[in-house]
Amino acid sequence: MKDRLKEILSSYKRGRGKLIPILQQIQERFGYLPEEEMVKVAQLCGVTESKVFGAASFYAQFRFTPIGRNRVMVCRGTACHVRGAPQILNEVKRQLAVEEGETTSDLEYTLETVACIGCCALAPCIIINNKDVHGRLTPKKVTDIFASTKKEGQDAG
Amino acid sequence: MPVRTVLLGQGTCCISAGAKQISAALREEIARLDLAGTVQVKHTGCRGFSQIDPVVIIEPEGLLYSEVKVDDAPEIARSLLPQGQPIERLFYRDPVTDRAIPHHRDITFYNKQQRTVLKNCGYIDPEEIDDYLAVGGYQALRKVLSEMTPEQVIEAVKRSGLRGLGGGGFPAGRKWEACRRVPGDEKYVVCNADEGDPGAFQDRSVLEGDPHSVVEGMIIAGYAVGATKGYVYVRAEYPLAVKRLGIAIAEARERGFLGENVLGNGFGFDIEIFQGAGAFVCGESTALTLSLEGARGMPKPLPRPRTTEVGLWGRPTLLNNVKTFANIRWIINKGAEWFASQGTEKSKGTAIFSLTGKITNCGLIEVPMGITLREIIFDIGGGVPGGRTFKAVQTGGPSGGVLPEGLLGTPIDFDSLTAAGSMMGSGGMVVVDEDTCMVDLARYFLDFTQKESCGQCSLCRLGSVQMLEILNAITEGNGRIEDIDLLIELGESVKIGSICGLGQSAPNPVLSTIRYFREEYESHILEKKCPARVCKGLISYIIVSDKCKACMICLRKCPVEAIKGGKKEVHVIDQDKCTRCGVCLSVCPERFGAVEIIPGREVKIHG
Amino acid sequence: MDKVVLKLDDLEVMANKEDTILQAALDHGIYIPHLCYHPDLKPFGGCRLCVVEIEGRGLTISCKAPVEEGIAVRTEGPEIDKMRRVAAELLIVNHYSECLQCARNTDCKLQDIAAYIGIEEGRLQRLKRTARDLPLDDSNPFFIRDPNKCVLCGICVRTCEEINGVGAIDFAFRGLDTRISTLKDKPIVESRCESCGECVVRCPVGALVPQNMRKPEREVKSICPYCGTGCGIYLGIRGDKIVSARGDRDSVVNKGQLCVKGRFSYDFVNHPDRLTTPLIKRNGVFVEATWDEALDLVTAKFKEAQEKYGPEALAGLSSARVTNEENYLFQKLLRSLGTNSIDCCARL
Amino acid sequence: MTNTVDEIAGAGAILVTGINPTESQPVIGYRIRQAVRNGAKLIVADPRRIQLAEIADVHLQFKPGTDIALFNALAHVIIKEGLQDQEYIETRTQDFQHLKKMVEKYTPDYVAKITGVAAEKIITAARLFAQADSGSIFYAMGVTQHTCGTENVVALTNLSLLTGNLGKPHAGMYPLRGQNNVQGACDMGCLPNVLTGYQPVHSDRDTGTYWQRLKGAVSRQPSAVSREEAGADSSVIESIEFDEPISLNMSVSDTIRAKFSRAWGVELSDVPGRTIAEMFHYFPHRRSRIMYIMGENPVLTSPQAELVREALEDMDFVVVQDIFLNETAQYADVVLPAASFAEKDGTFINTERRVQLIRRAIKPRGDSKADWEIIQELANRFGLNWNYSSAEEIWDEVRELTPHYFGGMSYERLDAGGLQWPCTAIDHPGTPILHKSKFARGIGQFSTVEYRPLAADATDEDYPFILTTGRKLYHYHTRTMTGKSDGLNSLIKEERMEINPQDAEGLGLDAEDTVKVTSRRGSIKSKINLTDRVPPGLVCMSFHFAESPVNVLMNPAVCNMSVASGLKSCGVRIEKA
Repeated sequence: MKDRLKEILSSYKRGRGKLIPILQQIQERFGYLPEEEMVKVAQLCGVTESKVFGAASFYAQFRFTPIGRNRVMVCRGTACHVRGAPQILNEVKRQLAVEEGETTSDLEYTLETVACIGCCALAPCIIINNKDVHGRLTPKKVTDIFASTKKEGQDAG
Repeated sequence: MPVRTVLLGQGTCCISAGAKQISAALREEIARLDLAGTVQVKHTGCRGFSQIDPVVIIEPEGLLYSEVKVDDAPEIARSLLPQGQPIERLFYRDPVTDRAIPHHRDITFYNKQQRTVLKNCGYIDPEEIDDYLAVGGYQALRKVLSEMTPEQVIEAVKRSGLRGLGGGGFPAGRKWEACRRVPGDEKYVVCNADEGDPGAFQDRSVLEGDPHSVVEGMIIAGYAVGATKGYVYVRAEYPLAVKRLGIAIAEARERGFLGENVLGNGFGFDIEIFQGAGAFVCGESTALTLSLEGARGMPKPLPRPRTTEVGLWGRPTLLNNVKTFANIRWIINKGAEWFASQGTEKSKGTAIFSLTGKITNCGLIEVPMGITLREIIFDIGGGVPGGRTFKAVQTGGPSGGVLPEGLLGTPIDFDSLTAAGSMMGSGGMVVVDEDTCMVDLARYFLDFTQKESCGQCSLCRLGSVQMLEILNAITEGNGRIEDIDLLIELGESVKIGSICGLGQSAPNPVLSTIRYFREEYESHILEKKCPARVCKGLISYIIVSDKCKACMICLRKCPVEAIKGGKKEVHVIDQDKCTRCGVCLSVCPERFGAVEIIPGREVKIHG
Repeated sequence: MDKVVLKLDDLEVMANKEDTILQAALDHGIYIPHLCYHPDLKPFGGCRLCVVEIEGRGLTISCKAPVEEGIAVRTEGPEIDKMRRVAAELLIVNHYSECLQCARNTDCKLQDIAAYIGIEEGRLQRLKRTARDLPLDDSNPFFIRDPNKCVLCGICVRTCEEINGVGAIDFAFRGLDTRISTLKDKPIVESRCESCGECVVRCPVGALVPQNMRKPEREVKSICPYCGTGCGIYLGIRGDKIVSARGDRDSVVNKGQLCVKGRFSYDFVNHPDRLTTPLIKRNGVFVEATWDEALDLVTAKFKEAQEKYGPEALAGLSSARVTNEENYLFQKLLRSLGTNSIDCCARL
Repeated sequence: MTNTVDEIAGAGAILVTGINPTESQPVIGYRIRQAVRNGAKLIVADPRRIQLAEIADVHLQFKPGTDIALFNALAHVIIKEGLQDQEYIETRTQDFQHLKKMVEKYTPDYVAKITGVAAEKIITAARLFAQADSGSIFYAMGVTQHTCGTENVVALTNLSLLTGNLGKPHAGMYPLRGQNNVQGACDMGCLPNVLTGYQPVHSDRDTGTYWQRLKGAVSRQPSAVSREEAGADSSVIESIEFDEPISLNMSVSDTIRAKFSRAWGVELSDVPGRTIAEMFHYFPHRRSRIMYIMGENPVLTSPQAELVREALEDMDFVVVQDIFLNETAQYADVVLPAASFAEKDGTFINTERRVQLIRRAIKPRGDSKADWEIIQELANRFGLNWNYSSAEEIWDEVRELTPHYFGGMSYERLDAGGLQWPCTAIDHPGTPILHKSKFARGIGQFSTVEYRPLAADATDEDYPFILTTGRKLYHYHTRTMTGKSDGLNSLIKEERMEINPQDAEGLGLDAEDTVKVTSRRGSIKSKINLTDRVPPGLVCMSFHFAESPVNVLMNPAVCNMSVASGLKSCGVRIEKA
């Protein structure tokens, strides 16, 4: 029994506990997880690179390719679904000409879906750049959103 | 002293609806009118009635203004002048009677509820510990530390009959006791706020609206089981909850509720926030601890020691849900007997649901255990809007099932819901009407679970995909009648054979829809029709010729040029070319409404 | 070692207290289908095939359930069979199906399971094929990774971690996308893989196979000729050539494990550069000679030098790579010829 | 090795120094990693960040050549904190007080300055090692192949004795052997001074011999254990537990010679023989005229290869017996084709003293023959009239003449699994752990070794880098075997000298550049590998590739005790080629 416990406890390298928070910080900074950074994290946390990648790729939050300047997340929560989220997602795809998880070639938009952003009363909704929620959408409204954001982007550029 | 308090909900949903801008405008107006001395604007968590957000409440009158816009701010400010009058046009209107209801206490959405956990959500400023203290906050902790032994605390929780509100419903007191009994000077208390269920947001609301109640519950739990360190595992997609919880923890530490010597009692406890990186399966206890340890959140197969014995870092760990911890202060303050007096024989206290979908009053509700589904949906929720017909209610999210109208008398408690083929789960409650296709709904949930499957065990990883593929085929019109039995066989095997609760419950949406809506499957397969007109492969868009004004809009917008016709020539959709993208329907001017969807694909005669 | 008695189907068996039900069953000749269990590794519990029923308690996976005194275990039954069949069928339709083209044909755990369960074509046809078409990784000169045949038993991952402590690979992604991966799914040679092949020998299916695999006709027990660890090996022989090597599981030294050299590097034995005949240098060029010519010349030269300079003129350098017997004879010869100038490279 | 490979996984603490087991003895590397997973504390003392350093509890990255100071500092901390095994010291050792006095000045702070290792790390390492239930020490060429190699080993032995780690399971000293039968070659008497089982062939009456110097070392630091661990050459008889210890006096060697003379039917010489270094580098006047080289490639493995080539060219006659026409064979007059390990029967002795059988799997290629058959044919041409018909017959003769080591090891027993010497009788189980109850001399002796700054081949303005050598996983020795594997060659195609990116930048080097590495003795070319596994100022190469024969650069200065060459480090200059 003592041996078993010893084995269980010793299999933990506690540096690993900071792995996910560190990856979150890296992603915060780079928008994605660059390979060199993952190698560094592995050394820092005392795990192998494959473990870092294995953990990172498990979680929906992490990305391995650079992200667009605007992050569009379409909610695929249940309330959104029954109120027409699939059509919304299709419309966004068509507007941006990318599939889920992809980034437009001009690096302007990255399209993602999210399990639920908890704005079920506003269903169906999308959230842009983690702050602008657009709710009670119709495909028509989606067109308007991107027409205006695209324009803003051009103005800014 | 301020004479009036303006309560402004600032939950994620409220902010999404524009609450921040309203607050700024309102404050500006109040300052302009020199009311700052008599009117206090207070930011609170969400009051739960998301449907009518943003909401402004004026106390002490208890006036409620619904769906407020920024432009309403000056008028609201003026109404607060001594000579001001309530603004009738902003009153909530009962959707059934269309009567204006000035006071929030009179709104049916609220008055059928029994709010314990949510009691202070929407009434106190979650970023001000003094607000919490003013409503009796941390009294339970003081009482526990000064009057009770850990065993007495556990005894109280046991007697209260509180069951884990994360979905499993395991008696909380027994879990605490088990964790206390395991020897070891290093133990952990973990609060599970990884609310990954699409369609549930009660944990978020509690953390945004009353974070101290969770912190207090965790500290008491730490004292009871002998832990010195707590973690809150909260979804990174909940930035506001993370922020408010962070403030609460810092404030609690400042006031001596957390730290090496809690309230000078010699008991040490501290809490750290861990942001989950997005994996539904991490709601499972072993997956969650692995995730905290920086690993893939792959649940550990049974047989294995319980988390209360071998948990985080191999140490005894008490893992409870946000709502479970939030209930603790009430049990301590009001007594286990008070708590046990609520609810049913086996399910005590209250249940919280995120009531959404095709429902008039969308929002977060807290109801006593034992209330029926019908009361929730029709009394609190106001029924299905738009004159549509209620079809089913889905509870428990991807792990739960659907219940048809015939089961609306089912009382809400852990066991009744499970017996009916659904479950309490994390508290999602999605109402669907005749426009919702049950096959598509099952497909939707499976699509979710197969994406969220950790990939570890063959049955969940491959079985859920297999079932999804079959459902895809059915919704595309390629189903075979034997597929229904195959779905049942696969579903039952996945249920028996999967490692964790996610896998074991993944087939529930399919099995329960087959159980109660088998005829919908059959019409998809045999008649090649989607009665709810949802499944693209089994519907047709048509232009009703006597409504069509031949305006050419749909004809021009159709991406595949499937619409024939011309100026003054009624438009017709070529069904062979049509991809059923729905553009024609969305562009057809509302006043014409000429485009319709009909079930089935054998519609060429309409041409 | 403490023993317990339990019932396995109708058989009463005695098992070590530490054993799992699966180990006890296998030890007693009762086959319970399994893919992700390996005796060298900690149980994983992912394949779900080894499910059994403990009477009065319900279903459990036998690779993780410890034996207990007096329990009665059923390895078959309606519920077990149904679930196990579904699990196996799901794995099969997710697996590359051309068995004859697979290096592991007839030596495959998935085939064993299919045979045990008895696959019905009609049942399989009801299911959608979910097998994928992902690129192979043949970057390593010694083995090929084929993700399309992988059953995600995790044996390779655990081997790399538990046996070798290398951790070059891990599970990555999730759901149907789950696969065994290096950092960012790069070719295995670009990882920290040490090419030891321990995962290759443990892979239950054809997802990890040696490059140019040839099955040996017979095996000969020997010792690895490389470093001083002295690992026990079995050389696989086909005709007169070494075609494979595997670790000797009975060796207390290596317990079946080997490194890249010991497992994969026997090309030198059959290499065309091997010396096959004595050579005599004539006018600065080596010329092939008979043994008699060569040995006579050596004898003559030794004698000549001994006469000219005395026995001390001769010195010998012996080898850290030949056998004890040969080293012994070497020094015996030199000492018999009157010199003690013998050394080896122990210090190099 | 005092203990077994099998015990490693259960060690409480492991000190690894001067060896890179994950590359040079990979299976032992697995065991060390396994031990760490089982909870062992791992201390790596190495100037390079070797792979094991990544999973180590402490990595003591000391400056090359400062090993003794570091080891003495560990002893200092252990004694200062009272962590030594007092009972063991009292019952099984002597001269503890001398050691205590000697290490007094090696305070962590003082040694930190010498070694560049932070004082706290030294303290942590000492505590981890001393507080564990059992502690084992792994070392090899990185410790012994120094001009002060034997002293390094003595310093390590002191640590082992201090902590009571000699003679018990999961502890002990693990000098790891690089080649499959180094141990056997030494045990079989392929050393100038001893016959099988280290039986002295002559006394030390002559001065200036290898044996004499070894004895000198023995008398200066008379720790029985340390001498045995210093390498096979110093594994003198007395260090091992025999039923009847053989003492080292003149009459004994006479008796032994007489025994062998009788058995072999020839008169044996008592003239001291030459060591390998003497054969090639020193005492040119004592050089042999005829060399018989079996299965060796000294042109690549000896330091200062130029001298070796010169010596070989200077010989009257050179015979090379090998499986390949290697670099040394180019200097031969006659080359004899030998059979490989797979083509013959016989025994090897591994690093843990285990005698194991190899078996003929295929027939010899072409006309090649097993080495023993060639030697026998040669012997018979000298009229020695040998008549062995199998390897087993030869082995039985070894057993008969070496009963204190191999007496009990019949082929029959070996066939069932290897046995560890000493195994004196047919019912003797072999000896997994040495020094279990007592040392050969009865008592373990602490010895004092002082740190001396490296004088022989220090860095200076002209030679600002320290070059050290190491092995690579994918190759073995001079690649006579591994070089024939396309697979291994594709994994590592060429030598790449490890250099810190900072240094490379200072020298203006790019990743694909070739450099010229020059020491005080010569220069070679190599590609580079930019890596922070080596600290700035240190570069590392392997001796696997004939194209980059690193030993050309090395200093043949020998350790004055064990005559191992100083192959491990020297000062070099690096330029872009």
